[in-house]
Amino acid sequence: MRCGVVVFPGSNCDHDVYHILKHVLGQEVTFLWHGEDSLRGSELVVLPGGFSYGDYLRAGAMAALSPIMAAVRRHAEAGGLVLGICNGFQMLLESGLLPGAMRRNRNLLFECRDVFLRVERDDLPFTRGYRKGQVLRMPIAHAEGNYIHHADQLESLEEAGRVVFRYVSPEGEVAAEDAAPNELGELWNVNGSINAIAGICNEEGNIMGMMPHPERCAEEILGNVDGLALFSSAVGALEVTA
Amino acid sequence: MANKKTKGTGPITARITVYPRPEILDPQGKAIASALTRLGFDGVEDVRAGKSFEIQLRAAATQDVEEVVRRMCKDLLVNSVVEDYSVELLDGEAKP
Amino acid sequence: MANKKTKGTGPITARITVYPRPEILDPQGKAIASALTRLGFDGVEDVRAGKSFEIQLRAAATQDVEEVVRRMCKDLLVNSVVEDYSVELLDGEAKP
Amino acid sequence: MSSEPKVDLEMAKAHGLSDEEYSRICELLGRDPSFTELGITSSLWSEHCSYKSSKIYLEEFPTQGEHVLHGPGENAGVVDIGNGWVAVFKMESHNHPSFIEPYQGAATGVGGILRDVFTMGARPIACMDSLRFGEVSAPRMKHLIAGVVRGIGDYGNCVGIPTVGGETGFHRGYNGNILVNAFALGLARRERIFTSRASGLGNPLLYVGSRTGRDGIHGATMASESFGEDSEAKRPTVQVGDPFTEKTLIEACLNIMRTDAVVAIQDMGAAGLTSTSFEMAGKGDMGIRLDLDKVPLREPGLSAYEIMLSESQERMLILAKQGRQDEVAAVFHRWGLEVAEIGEVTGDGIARIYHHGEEKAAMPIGPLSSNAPIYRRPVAVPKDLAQRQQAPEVPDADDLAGSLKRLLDTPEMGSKSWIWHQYDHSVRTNTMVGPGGDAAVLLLKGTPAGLGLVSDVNPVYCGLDPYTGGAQAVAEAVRNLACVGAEPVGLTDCLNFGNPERPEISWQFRECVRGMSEACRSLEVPVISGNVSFYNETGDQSIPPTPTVAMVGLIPDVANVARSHFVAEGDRVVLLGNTHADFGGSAYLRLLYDIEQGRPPSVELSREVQLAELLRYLTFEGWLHTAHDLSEGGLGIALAESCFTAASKGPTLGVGVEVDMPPTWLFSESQGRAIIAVPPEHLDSVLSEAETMNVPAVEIGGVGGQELVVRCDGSVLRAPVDELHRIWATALPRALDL
Ligand SMILES: Nc1ncnc2c1ncn2[C@@H]1O[C@H](COP(=O)(O)OP(=O)(O)O)[C@@H](O)[C@H]1O
Ligand SMILES: [Mg+2]
Repeated sequence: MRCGVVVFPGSNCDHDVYHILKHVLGQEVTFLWHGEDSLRGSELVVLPGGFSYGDYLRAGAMAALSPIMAAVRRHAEAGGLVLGICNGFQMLLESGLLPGAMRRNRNLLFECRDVFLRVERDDLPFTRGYRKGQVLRMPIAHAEGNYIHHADQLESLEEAGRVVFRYVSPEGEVAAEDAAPNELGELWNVNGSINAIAGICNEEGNIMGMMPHPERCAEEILGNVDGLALFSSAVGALEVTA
Repeated sequence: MANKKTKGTGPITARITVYPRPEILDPQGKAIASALTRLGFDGVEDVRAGKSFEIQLRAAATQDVEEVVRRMCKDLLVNSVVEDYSVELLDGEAKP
Repeated sequence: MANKKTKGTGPITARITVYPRPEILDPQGKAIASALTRLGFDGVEDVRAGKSFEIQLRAAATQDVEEVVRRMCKDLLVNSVVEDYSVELLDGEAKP
Repeated sequence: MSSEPKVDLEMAKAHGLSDEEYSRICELLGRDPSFTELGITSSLWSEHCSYKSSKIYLEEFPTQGEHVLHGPGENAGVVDIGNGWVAVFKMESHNHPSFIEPYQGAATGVGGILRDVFTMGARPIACMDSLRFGEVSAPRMKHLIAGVVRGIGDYGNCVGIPTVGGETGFHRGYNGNILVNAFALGLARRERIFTSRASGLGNPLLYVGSRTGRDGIHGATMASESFGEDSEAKRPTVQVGDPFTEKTLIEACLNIMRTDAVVAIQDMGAAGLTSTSFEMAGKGDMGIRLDLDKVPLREPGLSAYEIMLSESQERMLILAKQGRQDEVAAVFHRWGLEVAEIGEVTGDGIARIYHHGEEKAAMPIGPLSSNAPIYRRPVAVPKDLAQRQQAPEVPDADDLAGSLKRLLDTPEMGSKSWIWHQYDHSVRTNTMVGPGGDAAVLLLKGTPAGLGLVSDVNPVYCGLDPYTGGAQAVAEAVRNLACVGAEPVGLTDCLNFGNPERPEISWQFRECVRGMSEACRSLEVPVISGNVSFYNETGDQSIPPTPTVAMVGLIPDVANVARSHFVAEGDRVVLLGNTHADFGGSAYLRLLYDIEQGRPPSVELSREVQLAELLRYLTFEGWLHTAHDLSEGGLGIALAESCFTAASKGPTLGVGVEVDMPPTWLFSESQGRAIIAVPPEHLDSVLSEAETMNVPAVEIGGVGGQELVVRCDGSVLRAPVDELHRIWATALPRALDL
C-alpha cells in the first residue's frame, strides 16, 4: 500500500485527504485505524485534520498516545514520509516528532479563512512542486494554531532551515505575530504564530506538519489548486524511492 | 484542607493546576487582563489562564499516589514544552 | 500558603478556580478520564476539568480585594449558569 | 407506584395540562395517572411535541412533489436528487435554551438537528443557521451574540460538518427573545433510508450514547416541592453538548445502518426517552416494555419520572433485530460508546415502564397520541395593524452616497463574516460557494450536479403583513437559489412566534402559513419538514413573526454557476424585474429613519416564477458571470455588495450604471428583481431570452474601475469601492466593540 490515512475518533479531514490521493492523484490509499499497531506497508502516512478526541485537554494530545503513533514513529525514524495537517500537525507536536507547541489563536476564536503562505523550502519531498518564495493561498480552520517554541530552540529551528511555510501578506511579506489588523480588520498571521510559522519539518525533512489545509484547495472546481502540488510532490517522492 | 496523603486505598481527590510557563506568552490571560481593565477593574497587572483538574482515584494500597498523579501529568495532562503544574492531594471528594 | 488578605495596597495574587457544576455534564473531564484509563491508570473514577486563573492585582487601600475578585468572576470569568468557583488570595506573586 | 407523589388536578396544571386535558387522560387510563404518567402525558401533549395549536394550519402546506420521498412526520424530510441519492434535511429552533445559556443552547441546537438527519441513515454534509438578535446595545446582547456564534461553531466544527450559510438579523423585537434556528442536510442512498417505525415482537431496544442526567427535565421545576428534601439538586439543569460523542455516534450509527441488524432508530430529542420510545412504538402500532434500571445514568438516584423526561444530549434508541445485539454493541464499542439493552417491543400496544421493581407507567400508546389535544385558537387582527400599515412618509435620499454608507455601516446590512469565519465552512471539500453568496453551493462528488442551500425571512415584512411576509420568505429563497442556477426540491421551516393563546399571535401564524403555502404552490416547492416555536415572548412583548424558510435546490451542472459578485471588467450589467416605490418595512426607512411602517412590497408569484426560470436558464446556458438578487436595501445595496464581496478571492471591481427612476428608489425593495453581469458577447441572447420569458430586463451599465457610480434622474451616487468595502466589512465587529 502506498498511502495510509490514519483515522482517529474525531478525525474530520480523513476522507478529504483520501479523496485527493485516490481520486485526484489516482494513488492506492487505505485508512488506518488509530488502534492498529501497523501501517500495513504505507509509504506515505497522513495524520489528517479534525478534532481527535474532541480536542479536549489540548488539541492532538490524546491522539498522540494512540497505539498507531508508535508505528508512525518507527516509520518516520526509518525515513518514511509523515505528513500532519492541522490536527495532525498538533499530534506531531504533542508526540514530540516535531518540536514546539500550539496555543489558542491570538483572538481566541476558531478561524476558517484563506491565508497566504510563503514557501521557505522547495527541496523537501513535500514541497518540490513549489518554488522557494512562492506565495500560496490556502484555507485554515482551527482554534489552536498559534505556534510557539522557546527562544533558543526556535533559533536553532530557524538556523537549520526547518520552517517550511510562513504566514505572509498577499505580496509575500512576513506577518509579525503581533501585527495590527489592516483597515479591513484582517490579520495575515491570524493565529499569532511566532515568526509567522505555519509549517515545519524535522531535520531530515521526511516529517512535515502544517496548520493550513492543502487538501481543501487541490481541485479546480473549488477555485484553488495551490495545495495540489504538495500531494503530488509527496507521491512523486515515493515513485523515486520505489 | 490540603492533606498530604500519599498512600492509601480510600477515595482520594487529586487537584492538578496547570499554568503556561512564565516565559510563554499566554494569549488567553492577556485577553482576560484587557477585558477586566475594559470593564473598569483597576490595578490588574497580569492574568495567567490555566487549567485545573480534579481527579477522583481509588488507589491501590501499594501505590504512591502523588507519584501516580505526577505520571498522569507527564504522560497526558501537561505539555511540558509550554506548561508547569502542581499537584495537591485531598482526602475524599472535593468540591471547589 | 493561602493567606487571607482582604485589604491592602501591595501586590496580591488571586487564584480563582472554576469548575462545571457537579450536576452538569463535563465532556472534557469525561474524555480525560477515559484517556487515563486507556493509558493504563487504574482506579480513575471521575475527572472534572476546570479552569484556574491567577490574577495579579495592585489594589487600592480602601478596597475589599476578595469582593473585587468575586465581582470579576461574576462579570467575566465565571458563567454561573453552568459553573461554580472559589477564590483564594495569596500575598505577592505566586507560581504553581 | 407508592414512592411517587400523588397526582391531582393542581399538579397536572402545574405541568401545563388544562382541566380538560387532565380529565381526558384520566378517562383514557380509566384512573388517575401516576406521577411518571403525568410527566409523560404533559410532555407528549405539550405544544412542542404535539403541535396542538399549529396542526390545523400546517395541514395547508403542500407536502407532495415529484421528488418527495418522506414529507413531514419523520425525523427529517427526504427528497430524491437523482443518481440514486436522496437529500435529507430539517430545521429546528433552540430559542429558549439559547437565551438562558447562549453557548450551550446554540451548540445543542446543532447537535439535535444533526441527530434528526443521521437518524434517517443520511450522512450529514452541511449545516446552516438562522439567527435573530436584538439591538447590539440591549442588555446581555453582545454576550448572547458571542456565545451563540461560538456555540454553533464549536459544535459543527468539532463534528466536521461545514456550516455553509445562514442569516443573521438584528431587531429590537428580539431584545428579550433571541432566535437560534439550526438546519442540517445529509445525503443517503435512496434504498438505505431508515425510519423510526418499530416492528418485530420481542426485538430488543438498545440505548446508545451518553449517559442520562437531570438535564432539562420538563416539569420537574413545578413539581419539585413534592420531592421534599434536596429539591435544590433536582432542579432542571442546562443541557451541555458533547460534539465529540456526537461525532462518534454519527460514525457508529451510519456504520451499523449499513448492516441489516437494525430495524429502527430514533434520537432522543425533546422529551427524551418518552417521545422516542412512544413514537417508535406508536408508528408501528406496537407496545414497549422499558426497564429503567438498565438506563446508564450520569449520577445515581434519578427517578423514573426524571429518566423518562431527561433531555441529556447525544443519546439514541436503536431497535435491533433479536439476536443481533452483540453485533450492534461491537460497532458502538469500537467507537468508544456505551450500549445498554433497556427493553423490548411488545404486541399489546401498551407502554409499560418499570423501575426498582415497580410498574411506574402502563399507558396505551395509540390512544395517547390519537387523543392528543388539537386546538383552533381564536384569532384576531391586531388592533394597531391598520395604523401600522398606513403608507409611510418617505424622506428623499438627498445624499445618495451618504445614505448608502450609513446603511452599509449597520450590523444588519454589514458583512456577517465575523460570524462565519468562526464556522468551518470548507471541511469535506464540497463547498463550492460558502457563506457570503446568495445561496451556498455544494458539490455532489462524482456527478456534475450540485445542491443550492439558502435560508430567508424578513420579520419586519411579516410584522406588517404576515401573509405577504410568509409568501415573500418563500419567494426570496427561490430567487436566491435561482441566482446559483438551482431549482428548488423542497423546503423546511422554523415558525417562530409568540404565545398562540393570544388571538393576534394565532392570526399572525395563520396568515404567515397561508402566505407561505400559497407561494409554495405557485413556485412548486413542497414543505418536507419543519418546526414550530411558540411562546417567544417576554412580558407581553412578542417577537416579530419569524417564519424562517430554508430551501434546497438542485443544480444540474455546477460548472456554470454564477457568482454574487462581479468577476470581469467589461461585463454588461442588466437589471431584471420592475422597480416601484416599495418602502413599507424597508431597510431604508427602518435603519436610517427608524420608521417601520406601511405595507411590505407585494409578491407577484407569477413574476417570481418567470424570473427564477430565466435565471436558471441563463445559468444553464453558461451566459452569466454574476447573479445577485435584490432584497433588503434594494438596488443600491445589491450593486455595492457585488463590487466587493469578491475581495477574499481577488480584487474588488467597480461598476457604473444609469437607471431611469427617482434617486430614492435605489433603496426600494420591490420584489422579483435581480442584477446580472453578462459577458458582452452574450448580452443580446440574454436580453432576448428575458423578453421571451416575459421578464423585464434593462441593460443599465458595465463592470469596471474602482468606483461605484449610479446615475439616476440627474442625481449621481459616486463612491470608491474600497471605502464602501471598509465600512461594510467592519460594521458588525465595530458594533460589537471588537
Ligand atoms: N449566521 C450565519 N451563518 C452563516 N452564514 C451567514 C450567517 N449570516 C449570514 N451569513 C451569510 O452571509 C451572506 C449574506 O447574508 P444575508 O444578508 O442574509 O443575504 P441575503 O440578503 O442575500 O439574504 C449569505 O451568504 C449568508 O449565507
Ligand atoms: Mg437576507
